[in-house]
Amino acid sequence: MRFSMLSQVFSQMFKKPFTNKFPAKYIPSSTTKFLEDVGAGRAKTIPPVETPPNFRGKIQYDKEKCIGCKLCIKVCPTEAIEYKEKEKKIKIYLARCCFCSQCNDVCPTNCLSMGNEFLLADTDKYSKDLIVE
Amino acid sequence: MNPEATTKTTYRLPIGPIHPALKEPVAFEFEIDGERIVDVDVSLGHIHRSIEWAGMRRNPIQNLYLAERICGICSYCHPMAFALAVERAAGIEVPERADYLRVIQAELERICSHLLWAGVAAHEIGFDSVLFLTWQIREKALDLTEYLTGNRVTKAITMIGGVRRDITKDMHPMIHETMNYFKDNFEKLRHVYLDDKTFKMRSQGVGILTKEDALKLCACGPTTRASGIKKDVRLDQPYFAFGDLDFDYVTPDVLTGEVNGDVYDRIIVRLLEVKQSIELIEQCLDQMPKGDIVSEPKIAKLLATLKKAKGEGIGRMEAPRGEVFHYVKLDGNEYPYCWKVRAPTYSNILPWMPMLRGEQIADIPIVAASTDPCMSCTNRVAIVDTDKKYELNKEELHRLSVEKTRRLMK
Amino acid sequence: MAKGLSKSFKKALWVYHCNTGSCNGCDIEIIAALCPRYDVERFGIKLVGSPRHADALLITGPVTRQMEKKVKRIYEQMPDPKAVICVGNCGNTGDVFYESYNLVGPIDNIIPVDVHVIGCPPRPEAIINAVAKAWVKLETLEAK
Amino acid sequence: MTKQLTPEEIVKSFKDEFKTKIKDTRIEKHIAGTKKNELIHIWMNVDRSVFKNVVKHLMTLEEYPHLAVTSGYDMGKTIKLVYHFSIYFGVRYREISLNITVELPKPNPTIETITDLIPGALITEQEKQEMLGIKVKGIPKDKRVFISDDFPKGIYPWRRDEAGPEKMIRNLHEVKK
Repeated sequence: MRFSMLSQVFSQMFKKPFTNKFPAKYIPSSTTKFLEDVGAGRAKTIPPVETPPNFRGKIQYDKEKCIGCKLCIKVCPTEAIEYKEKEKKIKIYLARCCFCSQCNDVCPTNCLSMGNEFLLADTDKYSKDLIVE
Repeated sequence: MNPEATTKTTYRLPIGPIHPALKEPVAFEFEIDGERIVDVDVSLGHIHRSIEWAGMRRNPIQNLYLAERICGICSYCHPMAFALAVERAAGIEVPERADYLRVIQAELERICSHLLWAGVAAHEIGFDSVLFLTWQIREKALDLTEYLTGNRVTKAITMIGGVRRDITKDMHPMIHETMNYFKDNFEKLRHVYLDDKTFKMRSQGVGILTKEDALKLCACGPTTRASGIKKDVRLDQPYFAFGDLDFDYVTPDVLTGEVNGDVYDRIIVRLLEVKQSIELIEQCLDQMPKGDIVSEPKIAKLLATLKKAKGEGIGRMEAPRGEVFHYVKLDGNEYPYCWKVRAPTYSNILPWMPMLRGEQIADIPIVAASTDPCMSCTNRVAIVDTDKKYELNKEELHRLSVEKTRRLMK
Repeated sequence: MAKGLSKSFKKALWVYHCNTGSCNGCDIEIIAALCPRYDVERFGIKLVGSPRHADALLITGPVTRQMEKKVKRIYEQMPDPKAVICVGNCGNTGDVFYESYNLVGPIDNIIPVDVHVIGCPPRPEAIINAVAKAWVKLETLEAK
Repeated sequence: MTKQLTPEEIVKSFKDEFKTKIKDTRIEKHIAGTKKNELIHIWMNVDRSVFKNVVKHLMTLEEYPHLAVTSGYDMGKTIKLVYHFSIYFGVRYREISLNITVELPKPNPTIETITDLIPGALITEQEKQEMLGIKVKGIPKDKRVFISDDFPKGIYPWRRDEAGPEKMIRNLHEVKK
């Protein structure tokens, strides 16, 4: 067959599109207004591709269980975990974290676990919601 | 300057290091005689992030994640070869179930990497619809990787002495379903890549690497197998559980009966390897023994044993692009004393010289991409002429390549 | 960010990808965002081959010593209303390569960065979310 | 294929020819998988003076040995290079890894090139020159591969002494403000 790709292209026309239209089908005329509507519940965004069970997303830190043993700092490959001397707790910079969840495995009281939130983008890399306290 | 004295000189054509759409920066320097390439000179190092030096200042557990970011596409082979080297240096035994789990991850990554490469090769010739078709199939492989390891690209599943996550019984249906999806689409891919007239014209007889050159330049991976050399670490020196599975070397004569070491043969070898990987994963799934998945679950204890370990070890593994080689020397303190990494493209750079010599400029993208280099680049071309200097960027170079396809089609 | 924005700037955001020494994990996620499953083409986002026609610069990787001059040149070559989106933690803070003799620091040491995408590598949807944040930032500029 | 020697025969063939110049050879057998198949690594120390002949002798065992890479590290007074060869590839389970360690005194760390025997060794020799500051005699293309040209001359990144990269280190986490 001269062009074996032609049959693919034609058969693709009658199939359901493979795209998962994430925030919305096309650009809203004003994104800020669209995001306010979504916040207020008037508009609905199409959800992203759902994450599997133990997906490695934004890290969650259970402050009470932490005993300040600093094992996670010893094992973190990106120096993303800072130790706070006075209250014997840790502070994790998400801008440095490489989401390897090695700290979860080493933590004796397993107070660290990986959430599944992954839409993390911000204008300032050390902003409040990018530091897990 | 009297006319007789002027001999025909060649132009020096520097292909700038900067960053095409996909590949990493490496700088070529071509000697061009008219349209033909006379000589090739490559300067690397634009992505030299001093990983080996940094590895000597961190403990082996942290080095695993440093090794994982050496190359994003084969991000499983480097930490695994590093883990093999450390296990052999420190004398750590790996349970059998972990060997099988490691094989499954290795073959799944080979499928992802070869599909990625096939899409890029099609894009280089100007076949964007095939790129979208191939990457649409690859999304399924990424979903499976995310399901098994938690992240689409950086798998973070290697641990010194075993594997970090198990594949339980209720994960098997998802794996079998994805493998069947690949099997149905494999015939479609083979038909598109191997029977298409355009692919044949642009890749047959182009960028030939003779068997003798490949052996002398110590090339490795699909590039050498496409030249007919049986060199595959999974079979020569079987690590993990490759010794128990039955499969054979993949060379082009398995499908077409003859070997001529050009770009077309490299496409054949890679597609056959995808087919082989699917069978290997299924063999592993039903032969997997029971048992624990890592020899030392408590990381603190593992760090202590590694701290006291002394000795040197090498880890060799067959990555999608060729043989990955790690050498580690531990001498009894926390950080390894020496860590040498050799990515497969390291030894596939010299074969570019015989391949590209005598080719046209328009063939540079497809020939350079045919060895599936982890760092090749054809973005900015500045043709230095005696009087005028003009720039061809990837857009024009790509258009040049697409035009050649159309010219051949007439 | 830049002054004097027109309506159409947002509708057809042409994107130029620049890899300053990344492990190309983020680069394949950028290309995956262009492929059928996430298809940013429906937002008018197109990958262009040269910085001269690009509106946004998707930059990845901790900048190596050789690439520093070139990244500055790329930034100057881009026409003025431009946005810089730094994809992946390598560009934000040099992720695992935080200490080296051949790297010259996170990208905002060299060029001003507008949106940082966190992740190693970020999922294609995270890149789409970052582009949406870039639009929000653009609109605040339009309002001024 | 040439006749396949067992690991012990290989070591003996080296020892007969070079006698005392080959020191502390050791054969490692590693097992993998349920069938416990063996992987064989041979390690040997070779004196610098006979290194080229050792490689020539190795070429008699296998016509085209596969040189993976040369690793090198700084031992204080000497620089050690480990050449990683592998022979008998092509037949299942048969490949043997051969690692030859050569010690170079730090005052004049020079070694002959093997690119005339194995052309594939060019890039790894160039890398050793720029990373460890050794001099490879007779290297066809004496040029820097991985480090940029504006990198200061006398600094060798893998050295642990004063020629090390201490001055060049940058920590990317220093927040600029």
